[in-house]
Amino acid sequence: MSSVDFKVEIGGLKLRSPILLASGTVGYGHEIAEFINMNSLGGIVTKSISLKPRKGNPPQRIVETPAGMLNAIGLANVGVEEFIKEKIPFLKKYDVPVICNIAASSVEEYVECTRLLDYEESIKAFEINVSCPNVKEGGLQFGNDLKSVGIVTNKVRAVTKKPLIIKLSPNVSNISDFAQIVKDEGGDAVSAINTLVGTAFNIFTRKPKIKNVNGGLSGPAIKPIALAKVFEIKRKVEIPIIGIGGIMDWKDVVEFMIAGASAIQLGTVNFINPIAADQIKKDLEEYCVSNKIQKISELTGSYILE
Amino acid sequence: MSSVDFKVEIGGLKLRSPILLASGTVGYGHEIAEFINMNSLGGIVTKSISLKPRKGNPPQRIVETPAGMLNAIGLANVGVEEFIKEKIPFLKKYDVPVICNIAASSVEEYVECTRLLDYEESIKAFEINVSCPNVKEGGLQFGNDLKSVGIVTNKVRAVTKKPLIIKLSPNVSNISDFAQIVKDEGGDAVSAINTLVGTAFNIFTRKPKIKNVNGGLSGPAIKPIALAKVFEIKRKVEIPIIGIGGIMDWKDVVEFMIAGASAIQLGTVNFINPIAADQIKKDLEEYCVSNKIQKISELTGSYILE
Amino acid sequence: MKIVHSPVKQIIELENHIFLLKIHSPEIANSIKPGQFLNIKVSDNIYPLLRRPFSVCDVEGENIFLMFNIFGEGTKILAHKKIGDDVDILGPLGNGFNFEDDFDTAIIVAGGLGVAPFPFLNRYLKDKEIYSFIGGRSSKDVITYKIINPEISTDDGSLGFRGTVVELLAQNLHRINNRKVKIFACGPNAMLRALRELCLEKNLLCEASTECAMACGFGICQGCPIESSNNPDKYLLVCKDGPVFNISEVII
Amino acid sequence: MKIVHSPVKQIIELENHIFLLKIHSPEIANSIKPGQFLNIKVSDNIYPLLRRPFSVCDVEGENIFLMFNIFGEGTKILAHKKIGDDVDILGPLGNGFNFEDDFDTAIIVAGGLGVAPFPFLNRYLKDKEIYSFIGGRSSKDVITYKIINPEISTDDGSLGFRGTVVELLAQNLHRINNRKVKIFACGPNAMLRALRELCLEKNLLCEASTECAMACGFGICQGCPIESSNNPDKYLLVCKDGPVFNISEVII
Ligand SMILES: Cc1cc2nc3c(=O)[nH]c(=O)nc-3n(C[C@H](O)[C@H](O)[C@H](O)COP(=O)(O)OP(=O)(O)OC[C@H]3O[C@@H](n4cnc5c(N)ncnc54)[C@H](O)[C@@H]3O)c2cc1C
Ligand SMILES: Cc1cc2nc3c(=O)[nH]c(=O)nc-3n(C[C@H](O)[C@H](O)[C@H](O)COP(=O)(O)OP(=O)(O)OC[C@H]3O[C@@H](n4cnc5c(N)ncnc54)[C@H](O)[C@@H]3O)c2cc1C
Ligand SMILES: Cc1cc2nc3c(=O)[nH]c(=O)nc-3n(C[C@H](O)[C@H](O)[C@H](O)COP(=O)(O)O)c2cc1C
Ligand SMILES: Cc1cc2nc3c(=O)[nH]c(=O)nc-3n(C[C@H](O)[C@H](O)[C@H](O)COP(=O)(O)O)c2cc1C
Ligand code: FES
Ligand code: FES
Repeated sequence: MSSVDFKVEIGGLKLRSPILLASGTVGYGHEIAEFINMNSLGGIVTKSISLKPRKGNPPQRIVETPAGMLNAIGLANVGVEEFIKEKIPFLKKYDVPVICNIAASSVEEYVECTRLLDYEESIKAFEINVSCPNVKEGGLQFGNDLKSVGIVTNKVRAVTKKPLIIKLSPNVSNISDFAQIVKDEGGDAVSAINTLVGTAFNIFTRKPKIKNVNGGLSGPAIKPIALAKVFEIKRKVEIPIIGIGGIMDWKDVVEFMIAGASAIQLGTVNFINPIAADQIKKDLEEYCVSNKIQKISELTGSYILE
Repeated sequence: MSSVDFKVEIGGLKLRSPILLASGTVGYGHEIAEFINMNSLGGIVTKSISLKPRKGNPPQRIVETPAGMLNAIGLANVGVEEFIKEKIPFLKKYDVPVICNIAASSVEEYVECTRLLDYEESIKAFEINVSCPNVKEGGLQFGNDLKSVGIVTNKVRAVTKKPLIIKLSPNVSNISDFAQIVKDEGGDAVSAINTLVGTAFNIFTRKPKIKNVNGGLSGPAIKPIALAKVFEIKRKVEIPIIGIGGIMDWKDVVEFMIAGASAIQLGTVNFINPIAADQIKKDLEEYCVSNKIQKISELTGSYILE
Repeated sequence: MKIVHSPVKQIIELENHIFLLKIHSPEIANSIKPGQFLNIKVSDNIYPLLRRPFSVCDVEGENIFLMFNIFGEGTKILAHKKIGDDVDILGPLGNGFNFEDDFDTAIIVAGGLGVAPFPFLNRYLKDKEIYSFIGGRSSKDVITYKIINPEISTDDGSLGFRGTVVELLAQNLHRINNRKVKIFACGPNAMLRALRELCLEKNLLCEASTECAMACGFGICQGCPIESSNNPDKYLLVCKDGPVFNISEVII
Repeated sequence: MKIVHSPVKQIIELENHIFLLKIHSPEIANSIKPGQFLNIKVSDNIYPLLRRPFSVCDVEGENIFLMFNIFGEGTKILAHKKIGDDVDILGPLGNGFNFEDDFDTAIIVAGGLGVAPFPFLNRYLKDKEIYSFIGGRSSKDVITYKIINPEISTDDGSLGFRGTVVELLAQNLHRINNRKVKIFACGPNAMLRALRELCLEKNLLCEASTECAMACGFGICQGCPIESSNNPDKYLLVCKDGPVFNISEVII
C-alpha cells in the first residue's frame, strides 16, 4: 500500500484524500459508483439541493465549446424531502464523506434547507452554492454581491455546527473580497470556482444553442481562470480553498494545490472519463513517491515566486 | 466581385468591412501585411501605445492553455513619439483605417496620449484600453472600476472629436454597466472583450509559468464568455459593440454579429493563421451570397429568442 | 456499463458517404441489446472534449458496427480512424427496444440515419413479419443497409413516395389491419412528433429511439431531459430512461 | 515568409527516440538558410492551439528534414504523422547563421537536440575545418546525426568527457590556437550562458541559436523577448531579431 499520507483538512473537515467529486457532475453518486471506488474518495458533493424539487430548464441544456462545455441544467433536483428519503440511504451504503450542496433563491431558503439537513449525520459538511449562473432568481445575484454572500454565510452559520463551505462565483472582479467576507462571517472554507457565464448561438437558426440562453462554462478551457482565482484567494485571505475548474488529470490537481488549494473537486471530467477519480489518486501517489512528498498537504500553496 | 455590402458603421466610424485586427496581435501591421491584403481590411487596431516607450515584462511572457493562451506582454510598445515618427508613415502606405489603441496608468496620461495623437489624420478612431490585466499600475484597476471608466471616457472625449471606443474588461460581474457609463460619458462604442485574468504553474519548479504570474487568457477557450458579454451589452445598452474573443473563422464572426457585434476583431488567430482575415472575408461573402444577405450589417443583433 | 478500448477492424464507406465502423469489442458485443447505445471518445485529447453517442448498428460475433456520416468534428475524426486504432467506448448505455411484447408484425420507421439501430434489432425479430418505412430528404439521404422490405419516401420525391415517411406509413396502415403490430422508430424529432400523433390517433403500439445533446450518457449530468407525458413535474433523461421510450410516454 | 502545406515523405526514428521527418517542400527548401526556423501547426484543429517552432535540420533537393524528440503533445502528434500527411508550415522565419565572416575553422557546440540545425549548416561550411562538441546529460541524450568530427561530453560521464560541453570546449581551446575561429552554438539556456562567459573571456566570435516560448514566430505577438546587451531599454525578439544572435549581444 501507499506510504503517502493523503489526508487533508479543510476548515475542520478531515478528509482521507483531497479528491472530491463536484456538485452537479455526479448526481447523488449512484451511477459513478459503478466506475470508481467510492470508499477511497475524499468526498462527494451532492447535486445542489433546494427546499422543493426543481424540474430544471427545458432542453437543450448543454453544448460543447472549445475545450469546454456550457450547461444550463437549472438546478434540477429532487428537493430536500426526497433527498433525505431516497438519496441519503443510498449514499450511506458507502464509506464516503458526503458534502451537501445547497442552492436557494432566498436567504431564508438557504437557512431552512441547512436546518432540515443538519441532523443527517452522513452529511459531513455543507457547501453553499451562491453562484449558479443558470437560475433566474437568486443564483448569480447572490454570488456577485458581497453583502448577500456575507448575509447568507452568517445566517447559515447560525444553524449548523458542521463545516461550512461557500462556493464562490468567478464572475467577479476580486474573488478574494468574497473569500474575506466568508471568513469574517464565520464560513470555514471556500470552493472556487463555479462556472463562468457564457453563451453560444446557432448561426443558422440564430437562436441560442442553450434554451436558457446563458449557460455556465466548465472544463479545461476555464482552468487558467480558476487557478488565478484560487491563487488570488490564497495570497490575500487565510481560509482553506477547494480548487475546482477544468481538472482533467493528476497534473492539474498538483497545479491547483501549488496555487493554494487544500483539496480539489472533479467536475466535467467525470462525464468524459468517469474513472478519473481513481486514476488520479493512483497517479498522484506515484508522483508523491517519486518526488518524496510524504504528505500531500505539503503541496498546498507551495508556489515559489521570485 | 462580391455583391455583398460589407460596410458597417460603429458610432460614426464608417468601415468597409467588419473585420478588424485586434490590438497587440499584429504589432503595427508590418509583418501581417506580408500575409493579407491590408487594403481590404475593415481596420487595424494598433498595439497599445503609451506616452513613453515601455520595455514590457521579462520572459516568459506566453504560455499555451487548453484552446487558449495566456500572455503578459506588459504593454511593450514604442511610445507616442516613435509611433508618430516610425509607425504611422508605414501604415500610411496602405489604404487601411487605423484605430489607435491607447494604454496608460493615469487619467492624465490617457488624455495626453490622445491629445498628441489626435491631429494624426491617418488615425480614424481611438480605442482606449482600460482593461489590460498585465500591468501593475493602472490596467485592471481602471477597467474594473465603474467610476474610473466613466472619468477616462469623459476626459478623453474632451480632447478628441474622432470616434471614441472604450475597450472593456471582461473581469467584471456586469459588463453592461460599464457600457452604459461609456455611453453616458460620451463614448461612441465599446470593444468587448479584452483578455480574462488567468495563470498557470509549472508543477516541477512550482513557479508560475509566466514571469508576471498572471496573464491574460485569449483564444477559442474564451469565446463563450465573450459572446455572453457582447450579448449582455446588446440587450441592455444602445451602443455599438466591437466583438472580440476567440474568433477563429467566419462562423465565429457570424455568431458574434448575431449576438450583437457591429464589427469584430481578430486576435490570437493571427498568430496561428496569419491569413485568417482574408480567408474569413472570402468565406463570409460566400455565406452572405448563399443566405441572400445583402448587407452584412443586417446580422448585427439578429438573434432570435423565444 | 464500462469503459473499453477496442480496435477498429474495418472501415466501410457505403454509398452516400455513410460510414460503417467495425470494431472488435467482445465486452460490448456480448452485453449490448438493440436500441442501446455507446458514448465514444473519438480522440485521446481534449478536442473534441465530450464523448459522442452512437447506436450499435449491428453485432457479429465479437464485433460491433457503428453507422454514421460526417456531421461535425467528432464524426470526421471517427471516419478517419485507421485499422488497429483504438476506440474508447463507454457502454452499453440506456434501455434498448423491448421486442418481447405480444406482436406478430414489426414495423420499422426510420428517417435518415435513424436506420442505424435496426440491422441489429432485425436479428431479434426473426420470427416476426417485418415492414420497413425508410425516409430521407432526397434519394441520397435514404439508407437501406440491412433493412428488410424497405418502402421508401423522400421529401423531394427523388426516390419512392414523395412526402414524409410518416405519411407513407399512414397510407400503408390498411395493409396491416388485423395484425398485432408494434412499431419501432428512430429519426429526427420532427418525424417522431408526427409519428407520435399518428400512433396516438390510431392507437398503435410504438417504441421510438430519441436523440438529443448529451454530455455523460449515463445519468450524471442531467443534460438530456425529455418531457414526460405522465409527470409534468419531472423530466425523464434520454440517456438513462431512454433513449427508447414508448412514444406515448414522452412529449417530443 | 509564407504558409505552405507540404506532405510527409518519410518518418525516420533514430536511436534515442529522436525523430527525423522528411517533408517535401520545394518552397521552403529553396528559400531557407541554416539557422532559420519554421513554425508548424501540427494538427488541423485547435488542439494544440499554437504552432510549434522547429529548426530546419537539413535540406536535400526539394525535401527538408526536421529533427525532434517527443516532448509534449505537439511533438507527439508530429511523430505520429503518416507518409502523405500534410504539414502546415509557416516559414522561413528569423535570421540564420552568418557563415560568410572571415574564419577558417568552424566550431559547433551543441547540447541535446541543439544539434538540430547543424547538418544543414555543415553543408555551407565545406571549405572550413569543422570541430564539433556535442553534449548531453547522459549517453542516450547525445545525438551525432550528420555531425562532423564530434567530441562528446556527458554530465554523468556515461559517454566521452564527464562534464558539460562548454567545459569540454574550454579544455580543447588550445588546439585551435592561431586559427581564425567562429563558434556556432545551439542548446539549452544554461549551456549558452556558460558558453557566453567563455567567449567573452577568451574573446571568441560566437553565434548562438536561442530558444524560447513563442506564439507567432514572426514578430507580431511580442511573446519572445530576449535581453539585449547593447540596449537595456528594449528587448530583442528571438523570432525576428534571432533566433541566431552574436552571443555577446544578448543576455541569456
Ligand atoms: C442515443 C443516440 C444515438 C445516436 N446514434 C447515432 C448513430 O448511430 N449514428 C449517427 O450518425 N449518429 C447518431 N447519433 C447522433 C450523433 O451522436 C451525432 O451525430 C454526433 O454527436 C455528432 O458529433 P460531431 O462531433 O460529428 O458533430 P458536432 O456538431 O461537431 O458535435 C455535435 C455536438 O452537438 C451535440 N448535439 C447537438 N445535437 C445533437 C443531437 N441531436 N444528437 C447528438 N448530439 C447532438 C453533441 O453533444 C455534440 O457535442 C446518436 C445520438 C444519440 C443521442
Ligand atoms: C527557434 C526554435 C527552434 C527550435 N528547433 C527545434 C528543433 O529543431 N527540434 C526540437 O525538437 N525542438 C526545437 N525547438 C523546441 C520546440 O519548439 C519544442 O520542443 C516544442 O514546441 C515542444 O512542443 P510540444 O507540443 O511537444 O511540447 P509542449 O510542452 O506540449 O508544448 C510546448 C509549449 O511550450 C512552449 N515552450 C515552452 N518552452 C519552450 C521552449 N524552450 N522552446 C519552445 N517552446 C517552448 C511552446 O510555445 C509550446 O506552446 C525549437 C524552438 C525554437 C524557439
Ligand atoms: C452539468 C453541470 C452541472 C452542474 N451543477 C452544479 C450544481 O448543481 N451546483 C453547483 O454548485 N455547481 C454545479 N456545477 C459546477 C461544478 O460543480 C464545477 O464548479 C464546475 O463545473 C467547474 O469545474 P469543472 O471545470 O471541473 O467542471 C455544475 C457543472 C456542470 C458541468
Ligand atoms: C499577445 C497579446 C497581446 C495583446 N496586447 C493587447 C494590447 O496591447 N492592448 C489591448 O487592448 N489588447 C491586447 N490584447 C488583447 C486582444 O486585443 C484581444 O482583446 C484578446 O486577445 C481577445 O481576443 P482573441 O481571443 O481573439 O485573441 C492582446 C492579446 C494578446 C494575445
Ligand atoms: S447525458 Fe448526462 S444525464 Fe443524460
Ligand atoms: S514569437 Fe511572436 S513576436 Fe516572437
